[in-house]
Amino acid sequence: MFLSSAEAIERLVPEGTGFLAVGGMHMHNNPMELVRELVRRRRGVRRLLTSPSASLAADLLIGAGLVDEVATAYIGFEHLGLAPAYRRAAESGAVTVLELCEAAIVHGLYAGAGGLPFTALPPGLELSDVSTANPEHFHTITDPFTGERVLVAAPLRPDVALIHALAADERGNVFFAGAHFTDRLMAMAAKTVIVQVERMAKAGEIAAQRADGVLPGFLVTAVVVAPRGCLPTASHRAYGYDEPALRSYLKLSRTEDGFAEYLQINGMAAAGVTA
Amino acid sequence: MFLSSAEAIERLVPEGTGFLAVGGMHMHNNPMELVRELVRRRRGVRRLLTSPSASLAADLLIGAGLVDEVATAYIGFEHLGLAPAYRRAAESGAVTVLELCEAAIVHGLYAGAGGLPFTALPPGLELSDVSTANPEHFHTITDPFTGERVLVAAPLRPDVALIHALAADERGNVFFAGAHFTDRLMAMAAKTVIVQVERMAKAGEIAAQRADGVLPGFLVTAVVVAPRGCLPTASHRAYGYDEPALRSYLKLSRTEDGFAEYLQINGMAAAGVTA
Amino acid sequence: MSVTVEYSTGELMAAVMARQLRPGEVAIMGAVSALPQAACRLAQLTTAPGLWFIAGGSGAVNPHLEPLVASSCDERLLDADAVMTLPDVILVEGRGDLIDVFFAGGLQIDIRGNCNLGPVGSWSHPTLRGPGGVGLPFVARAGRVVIYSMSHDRRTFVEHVDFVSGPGFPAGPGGLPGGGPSLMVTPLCTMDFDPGTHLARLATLHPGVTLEQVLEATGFAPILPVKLETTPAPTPEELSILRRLDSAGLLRRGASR
Amino acid sequence: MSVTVEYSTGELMAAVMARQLRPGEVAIMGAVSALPQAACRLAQLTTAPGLWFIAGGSGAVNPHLEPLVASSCDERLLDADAVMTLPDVILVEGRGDLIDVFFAGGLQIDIRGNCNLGPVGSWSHPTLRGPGGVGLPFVARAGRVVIYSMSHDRRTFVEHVDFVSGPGFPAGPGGLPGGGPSLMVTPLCTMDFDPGTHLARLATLHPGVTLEQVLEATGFAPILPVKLETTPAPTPEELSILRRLDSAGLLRRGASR
Repeated sequence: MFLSSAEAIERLVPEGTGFLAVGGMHMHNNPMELVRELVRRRRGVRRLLTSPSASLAADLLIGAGLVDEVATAYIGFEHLGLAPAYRRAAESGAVTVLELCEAAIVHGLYAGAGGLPFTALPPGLELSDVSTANPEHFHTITDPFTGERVLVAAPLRPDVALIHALAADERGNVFFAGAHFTDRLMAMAAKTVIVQVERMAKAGEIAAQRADGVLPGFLVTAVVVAPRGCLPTASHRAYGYDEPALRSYLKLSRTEDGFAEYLQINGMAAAGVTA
Repeated sequence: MFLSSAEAIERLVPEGTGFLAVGGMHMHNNPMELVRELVRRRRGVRRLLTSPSASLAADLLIGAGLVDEVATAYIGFEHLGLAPAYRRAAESGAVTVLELCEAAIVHGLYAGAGGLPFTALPPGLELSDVSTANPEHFHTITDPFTGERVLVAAPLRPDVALIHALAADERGNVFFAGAHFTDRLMAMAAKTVIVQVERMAKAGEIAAQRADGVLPGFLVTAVVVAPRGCLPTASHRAYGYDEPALRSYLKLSRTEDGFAEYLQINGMAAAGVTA
Repeated sequence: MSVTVEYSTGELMAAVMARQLRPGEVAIMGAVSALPQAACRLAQLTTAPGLWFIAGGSGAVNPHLEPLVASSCDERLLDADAVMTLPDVILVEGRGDLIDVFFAGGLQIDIRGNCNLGPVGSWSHPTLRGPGGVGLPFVARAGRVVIYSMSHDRRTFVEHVDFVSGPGFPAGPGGLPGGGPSLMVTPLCTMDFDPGTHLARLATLHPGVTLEQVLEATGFAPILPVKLETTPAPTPEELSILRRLDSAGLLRRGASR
Repeated sequence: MSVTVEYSTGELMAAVMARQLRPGEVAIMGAVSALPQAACRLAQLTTAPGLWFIAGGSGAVNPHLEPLVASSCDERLLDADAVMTLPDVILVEGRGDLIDVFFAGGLQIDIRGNCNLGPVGSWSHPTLRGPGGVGLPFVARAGRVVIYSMSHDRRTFVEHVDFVSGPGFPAGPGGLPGGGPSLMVTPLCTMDFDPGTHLARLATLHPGVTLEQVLEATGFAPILPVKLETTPAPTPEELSILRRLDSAGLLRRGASR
C-alpha cells in the first residue's frame, strides 16, 4: 500500500501502459512527484488523459516524448501563458491530440466509474467541432425515447490514475482538502490508482470528513507520501503554486534544448535520457 | 424564498402536477411536513418518484389516493414491515407501479440533472425483470462503440422535488448533515425545488461545509422552515426516527378505515377529505 | 468438561456468513441488513482482516457498528472508517470489478438463486406487493452473491420466483457478468450451487435440524450432497464479538438454539 | 467642476461586463477569468443584487474575491457563499435552463460569435495549438453568451474560426438550444449581434477609440449601427469597488486610459 514514488511507478506503471490518467486542475494539485518519476524512468504511455484543464504535469510528459496521444480539453497555464511543450508537439504532430470537452471527460469518467457502456451528451454539444474532430470517440445515434439524433461519447476507463490528496490513513483511505476537481471520479474509473499525499492522516481525521472529500481505500492501489510533492503546482490547503518556478519552466521550455536543461536542473535527466 | 408549508404547496405544487419527486431514504430525512401539507390539501400528482428506498412519505401519499403512478425501487419500512397503503393500492391496481432499480433512479436523475437525453446502464442489469416490466422506461439499443446490445433508461426530470436539509441561509443555500442520499441529485434534476429545513443556518455555517453537503440557492425555489418536521422519520444529526409512532402508523394503516383514522388523528383530514 | 453456550439463529447465521468472507475483499449489502453487517464486522475481527464493507444506502465504509442498528440508513452507521455518497456507491456497484461479495435476499428465492423483492403473483395485480428490489439487479455484476433469509418456508423458497429482482443463474444460454450466487443461508441450513447445473444444493444442516425439516420447508427439491455436514456452531469468540456489537440484541430476537 | 479619474482597460471592460448582468441571474465563467469574476462581484454590489456566479473549475458559488486571484482554481476562491464539486458544475451547465450568462473567449472569435481555443490552422498540424476549449461547447445551452477578449487584432477577430470550441450562431439551418452570443467586449469596443442576420454589429466605441481603429484591428466587417455611442466609462463607485476587490492590480496591468 505505501510505496516510494520510484517503487510505485516501477511496479504499477509498466512501460507501454495503455491509458494513464493524471489528476489536478490547472496549476493545482498536480501529482508532480509521480509525474517526475515517470520522466526520470522514461516511462512511455500510449494515451494520456488529463483532467478538464491540465498544466505542468501534461506538458512535462508530452515534452519528454512519453505520450503518443493526449486526450484533453485544455493544457495551458492560464494567465501565465500557453503550454510550450504541448504546443511544440501538437504543432509538429509528435503527439496526437484527442480533443475532448469537459462534458466528454466528466460524463465519460462517470460512465467508466459506473460500468456504463457509454454516455449520452446534452443537445447542442454536437455544435462544437470537438466531436467532428474525433469521430472514434463520439457517435451520433437515435434517442430511442424521442427519435432525435443525439451525440454519445465513449466511457473513460484508465488503466492507471495518478492523483493527489492531502492525507492518507494506514488502510489507504485518503481525503482531499479544498477542491478536488475530477480527481475522485478519475480514481473511481481507473483500474490502478496511485495517490500522492502530503502526509499521513491524524487519528480520526478521515472519519471527520464528509463523504465527498474521501476516497475509500478499496479504490486505492498505492499511496506515496511526498510532502510538498505538488510543487511547483499548488496543493490546496497546504501551499500555493510557485509562480516564479512556473515562469522559469515556461521560459526554458520554449525550446527543446531549454526543456532538456529544465529536466537536468530538476533531477529528471536520468541515465538513458536523451534530449 | 421563505414560505410556510401551506404557501409552498399552494403556489408551487398545483393540482395535477405531472411529476413529483420526494426525497429522504428509508425512515430518514423524509420531508414529512411538506408531504402532510399535500395530504391536507388533497393535491394529486400524476407520477410520484421516490428515492431508491422510500417509506412513510410515499405510503401516505399513495394511501391518500393522491398518486396515479409511482416510480420507485422500494417502498417499505425495513425491519418494521411492509408498506400497508402501498401494498393495498398496488395489489388492487389503484396505483400503477413503474418499478425501477437503484441504477435507473440514480443514473436517470444524473441524466436529468445534466441535460443528458438518456442514460446507458451497466451490462447485466437487463437480467432482472425491472426493464421487462416497464418497456416505456427502458430500451435496448446497439452500443455504437462495441456493437453490443445495451440497456438504456429514460432521464428523470421531476417538475417538483420536495427534499429535506438541515439548515438554510437567507439566500436559500442549504446544507445537509449526515447522509443526504439522492436528495441533492433530485434537487439538481427538478425544475422546482422546495426544501424543508430544521432551522436557519448560523453565520458562516454554509461556507464551512464541503461542496458535497451544500445545495446552492440558485437550485432552490423555496425554503420551508419546519423544526422537527421530518418526524416520525429521522432527520440526520437532529433526531432519530420515532419507532413507536411508525409502528402505530403501520398498525392503523392496515385497513382503509384505520388509514383514515390516522389522517384524522394527525391533522390531515382537512375539509373535503373523504376516507 | 464442556460448557453449553446458547446462541440464537441470527447469531449462527451471522457466524456462517462471516466465514464466507476473505481478507481484503469488498462486500456490500442493502436494506434490513443488520445480519450481514454483523457478519462483516465479525469477519474483520476474526478470519478476514482488511475486509471492506459498504453499508448500503448509508454509504458507510466499514461502519464500526457500535452499536449494531436496525435501519440500513441509520446515522450511527456514519461512525465508520470512511463514508461515500449514495450516488458513488451506485457507481462502485456498477463498475463490475470492485464488489467481491453481494449480500442479497428476497420474499421469494428460487432454485437458481433468483431473488424477488417485487410483486408476488401477477406483475400488475400481485397477491403480495413486495417493497421492491432497490439495487438487487446489481448482483449480476458482483464477484459472488450470498443470499440470506430469516424465513425458510415454501412461500419463500420456490421453484421459480414470480419476478426477478436480483438475477440468479440463467436457465437458458448466456451467463452472468459476475460470479453468481454462491451460498444461501437460512434459519435451517446452508445451500450452495451445483457447479454443473447451477441448481441449489443442500450444503449443511444447522445443529438440531433434520433433512426432512428442510425438505418439508423448501418449495423446490435441492440437490443432495454426497455427505451432509452439520453447520459449525458459532465459537465462544465469535459469540463474544457479536454480543459486544449487538448491544440491542437485534440478532437474538429469533429463537435461541 | 470635474475630476479626472484614470482607469485601466481591464477596469472599463469589467464595468461594461457587469452591466450585462441582472438581479437574480446565474452566470458562469472558465479559465483565466479574473475579469468576468470581478464583473460579477461588481454587479452584485451595484445593479444586479442577488446575482449568482460560478467560478468555473473551482466550483465556488459567489466567491467573495477578497482578493481577486489570477487562477480560476485558486483555493482562495473557495471563500464563497457555497461551493459545488466540479462534476456538479458540469451537470448544471448541461441542464440547459439554469445558466443565464456564460462568459466565453477565444484565441479566435468570429463574426457569428464562434470561439476557438483549440487548433489555429489545420486541425492535425496547427500553426498555433491553443490550449483547448474546456467547457466552451456548453455555451450552446446558455441563456446568453458574453464574449470577452483582452486582444483586439486581426488574428483574434476573424471572419471564420478554424475550429469551433464554443459555437456561435450557426450559418446554416438549425439553431442553438440556448440564446446565443449577446455581446463581445474588447479593449477597443463592444459589439452585439444583429437580430436578423446574427452577425456581429459594432455597438459602442470605448472612450478615445475611433471607428477606423476598430475596423483596422478587426478581421471581419462588423455591421455598423445607425448611431455609434461611446461606451460609458466606469463610475467612481464602480472603480472604488473594483479596486477594493483587486488589491493585486490584476485589472490594472493593461494600459490605463
